[in-house]
Amino acid sequence: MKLSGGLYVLRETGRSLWRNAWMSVASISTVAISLLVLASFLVISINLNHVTAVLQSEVEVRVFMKSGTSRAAEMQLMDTARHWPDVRRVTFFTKRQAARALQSEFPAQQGLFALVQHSNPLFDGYDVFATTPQKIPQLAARFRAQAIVHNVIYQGQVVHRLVRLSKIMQWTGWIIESLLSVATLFIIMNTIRLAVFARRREIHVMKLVGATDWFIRWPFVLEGLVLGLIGAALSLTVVANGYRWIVNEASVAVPFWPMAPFQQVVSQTALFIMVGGVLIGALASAVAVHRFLRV
Amino acid sequence: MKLSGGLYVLRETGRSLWRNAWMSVASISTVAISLLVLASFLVISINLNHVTAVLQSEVEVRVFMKSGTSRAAEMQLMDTARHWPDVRRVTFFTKRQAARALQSEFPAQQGLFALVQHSNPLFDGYDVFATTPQKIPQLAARFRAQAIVHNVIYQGQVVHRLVRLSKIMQWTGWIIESLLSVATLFIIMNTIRLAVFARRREIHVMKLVGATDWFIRWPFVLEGLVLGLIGAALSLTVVANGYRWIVNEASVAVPFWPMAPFQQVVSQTALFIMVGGVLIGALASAVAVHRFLRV
Amino acid sequence: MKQTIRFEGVSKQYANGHQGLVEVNLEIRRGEFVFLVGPSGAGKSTLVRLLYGEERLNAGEIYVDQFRLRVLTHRQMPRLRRQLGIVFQDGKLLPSRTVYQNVAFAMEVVGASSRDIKKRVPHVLELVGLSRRRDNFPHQLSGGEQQRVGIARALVNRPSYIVADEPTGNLDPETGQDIMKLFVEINRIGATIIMATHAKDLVDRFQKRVVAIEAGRIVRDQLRGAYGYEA
Amino acid sequence: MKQTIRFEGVSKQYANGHQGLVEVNLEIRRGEFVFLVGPSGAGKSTLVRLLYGEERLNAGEIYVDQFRLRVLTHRQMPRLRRQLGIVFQDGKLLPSRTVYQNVAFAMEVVGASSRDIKKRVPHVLELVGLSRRRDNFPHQLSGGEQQRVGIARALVNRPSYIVADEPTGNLDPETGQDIMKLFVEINRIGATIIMATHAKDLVDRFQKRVVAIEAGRIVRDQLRGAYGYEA
Ligand SMILES: Nc1ncnc2c1ncn2[C@@H]1O[C@H](COP(=O)(O)OP(=O)(O)OP(=O)(O)O)[C@@H](O)[C@H]1O
Ligand SMILES: Nc1ncnc2c1ncn2[C@@H]1O[C@H](COP(=O)(O)OP(=O)(O)OP(=O)(O)O)[C@@H](O)[C@H]1O
Ligand SMILES: [Mg+2]
Ligand SMILES: [Mg+2]
Repeated sequence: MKLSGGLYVLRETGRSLWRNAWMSVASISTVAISLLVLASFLVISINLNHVTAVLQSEVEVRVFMKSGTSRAAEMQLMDTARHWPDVRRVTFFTKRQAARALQSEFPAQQGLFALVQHSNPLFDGYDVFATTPQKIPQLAARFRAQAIVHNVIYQGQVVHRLVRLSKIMQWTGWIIESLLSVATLFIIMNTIRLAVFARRREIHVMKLVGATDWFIRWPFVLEGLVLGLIGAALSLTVVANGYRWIVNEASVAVPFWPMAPFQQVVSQTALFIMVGGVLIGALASAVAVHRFLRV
Repeated sequence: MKLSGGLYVLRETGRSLWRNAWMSVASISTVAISLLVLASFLVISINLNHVTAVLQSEVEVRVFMKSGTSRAAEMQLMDTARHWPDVRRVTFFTKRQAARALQSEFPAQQGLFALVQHSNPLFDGYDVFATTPQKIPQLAARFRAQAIVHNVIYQGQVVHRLVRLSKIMQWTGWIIESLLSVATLFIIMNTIRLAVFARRREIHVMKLVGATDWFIRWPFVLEGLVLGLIGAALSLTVVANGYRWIVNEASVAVPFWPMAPFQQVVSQTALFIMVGGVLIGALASAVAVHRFLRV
Repeated sequence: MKQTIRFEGVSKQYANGHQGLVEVNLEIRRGEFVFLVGPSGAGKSTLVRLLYGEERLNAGEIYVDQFRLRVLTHRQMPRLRRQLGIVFQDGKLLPSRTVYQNVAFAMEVVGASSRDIKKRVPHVLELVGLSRRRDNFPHQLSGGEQQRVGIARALVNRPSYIVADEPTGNLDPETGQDIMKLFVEINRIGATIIMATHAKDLVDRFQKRVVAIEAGRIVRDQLRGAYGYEA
Repeated sequence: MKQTIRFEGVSKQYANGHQGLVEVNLEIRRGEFVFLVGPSGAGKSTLVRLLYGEERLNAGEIYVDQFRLRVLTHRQMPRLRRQLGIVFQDGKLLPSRTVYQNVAFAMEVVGASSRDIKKRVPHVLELVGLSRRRDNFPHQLSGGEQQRVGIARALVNRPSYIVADEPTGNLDPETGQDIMKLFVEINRIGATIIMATHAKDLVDRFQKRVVAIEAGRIVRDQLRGAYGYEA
């Protein structure tokens, strides 16, 4: 296509968007709204993943040392364990710390309190955090095999549930996201098809005066692309500002809730939505025009 | 409108759907898809509410009796408390049961075990479940005021968080649902507007040969209604079958997860989606036609 | 009720500033047959479109029976249009309906009974020579056949006025004459007929009242006239 | 390359079974001027539509220069159509473009430079008498003006064939004659012209080759003929 051809396409696209302004607005708003829904759930889905990741990282394995083990031996094991593949973090606690923790969990148990104060029946130990909850059973076994370890406990049931739950949540997220993507695709396709349908006679006449298929198609494709682009940009603006607001509000209202960082969320969403919007718009136009070119 | 008028409208509607079959399919599928998205999130939102309700009902207040209180006095208070307004359930435990529970929570603590076996420092008491977590602080205070009560504990932080979280989840659910409703409304409106736009010349001609506004409008309104109805029925079929499948799968895969019952979910969703689809379809048509009646 | 059409100082300026009609005065009485002639772009269709309210006038007043077009409300418009049988210059057939349905539609609009419709439509199609095309769609018709569907639609409700804008442009001379004879017959039994046309031979032959328009003004109004002055 | 149009035993049956053309044989040589006449529904437009490939033929073969229409691929179609300047019976203007843009579009389609377009379009609009309407949209034009836009569009690329289907149906006799003279002039400088028409006066006056069609068959083919036998 020559330069003049390119200019023609650009000019035609602009004119056409303007001429069919009313239709352009209807199409763009539909594209924007469906992409907005898609983007919102992408944000939610990223956050779900983020939360499950954070939750998972909170599950701990408690390793208790045999009483009488020297502090040096305890420290040495800890230093070694730190470098085991599935270990994310190890924190040491003394039996006094363990006692205090127990007390604060049962503040009312005066008898227990006295007992623990008097002769502490608890042990020194580590809190070990695994990289992923799946690794916890192995990790527990590995600690149990150490000579100085008295006992290893972890909430097997909880871990099990958590792993399953987070998998379900991730899967649900992806499934919803995929279904939404398909839905968005359909809606945008249909919208552009209806818009092109309203102009079928125009296409027919173009063919009859000798226009080639691509000569007719290019402006439509570019128009679809622009519709997609504007729609995507609009929806992104809303989502980005909305998410910024939510992150700010959440940091005050539910400070303990881990929100996925703004930058990461918006950049991932932007990439997906912009590329998606533009591609769908252009493709949908091309497909829609196709029907009416057979003259 | 006379009977013949009604027949005319019905016949016209049928013919028009058939004549513009291609456009009808595009419109119906768009309506169906957007209602499908809406319905899916309604189902999710109903389930969120269900889960938070269940979670909330699991929060308990532990009431410990003064040691030496007679079993009869303990029982009497329990019977009274059962009828307090915010109490959902009260279960009694002896100090032996409390000790066993403690043991099972810290299975590794041999010293603790021995101690508790030997001279139980714990108390008899109740587990009290409130109707809503918000009532827990009041409830705790009321128990605390009783003469025979030694101490009342509840996980204040947890309750606080849970109340907040469940509120946030519910609100998020409703906000998403409302936004989705608006989005669906827009998409359906736009779709029907585009479909009507493609037939603007037809409307124009009808006016010129002397048709009244309502004569033109009725078939369009009925057509929009039928589009909405078919779209809603399609989306409901998918959602109902999908949810049945999910409920069945979930009962195996994650039996501990409380799913909202199929009947309730589907009937609520059906009501919302059918009424919404039909109303939106009819209204959107009426509005879309309006633009082209000013001749 | 006066059965007349009266233009009093009617001017029409289009949105782009073009002056479609300038100070037109014209009275057409019940039962008249009027040819509207003039060069392309003179304003014949403008006059016709004002009459049935597709365009609104800027100055003056048009009276059609009891209707005053300047003050006609949106709700009254259908009632006016049902007095008029209009043949549009560009046909304006409904593309998704068959010949039969296009004509029947005009009767459904006025609430005719389906018995009447079933009797009247075939009769009118017969009159314009389209009986064999009744189940075709407009795009399956020749130009002249489409034009005749438009004529049939205008006649079907037996309106008191027939307003035909270039109804024979796509017809061969013989068919054109048949249509003319049909109009003359309908005129004879009472309808008022206004026909914008370029068909010099028809105008010259039938010797009716001729109103000539040029550049939006009436330049001639002649009973038993011909297409041009020379005739 | 032979500059001819040749119909060899061409038949066309429409999807609904109607026989549009029956066994038509016709040869039109370079530089000829042919009137296509016949009653409404005879098959004139069918013949024209087969020529530019809007309808496909069922039997026989049509040759246009080097093109054989029966075997013409979808890709070759635009190249055929660019050889032909077509005036459609129903105008087929693009409603969302101005007069100027409608005509310019036909040049853009063939990849003309914008300098050529800027020079040629106003010239052609001048020829058909529409210079003052160049920025109007089709719906802002009178019937005759729309028809002339269609004519301008057909002429603008100086095609070797002009195929005009009823180009003067909405024109007053005088403007119609001006258009005829334009065609004659274009024919004189080399273009082949095929014009389907009902304009008896034009056919009779200009004394060109007349091909008469009736019910899909060629019933007369006469050099220097008249509209009817009687003439
Ligand atoms: N909507 C419009 N906006 C602007 N100008 C218009 C509009 N409609 C018509 N015109 C102009 O008004 C003039 C009269 O148009 P009209 O259609 O009445 O002519 P006419 O006498 O019917 O011509 P014809 O015989 O060609 O149909 C023309 O010059 C036309 O360009
Ligand atoms: N798409 C179609 N399907 C079925 N029949 C058709 C179709 N197009 C045209 N016809 C029929 O074929 C016959 C010839 O039509 P055509 O348009 O060629 O006539 P014409 O000679 O151009 O007439 P006119 O002078 O009225 O324009 C007509 O009777 C018409 O009804
Ligand atoms: Mg006119
Ligand atoms: Mg024809």
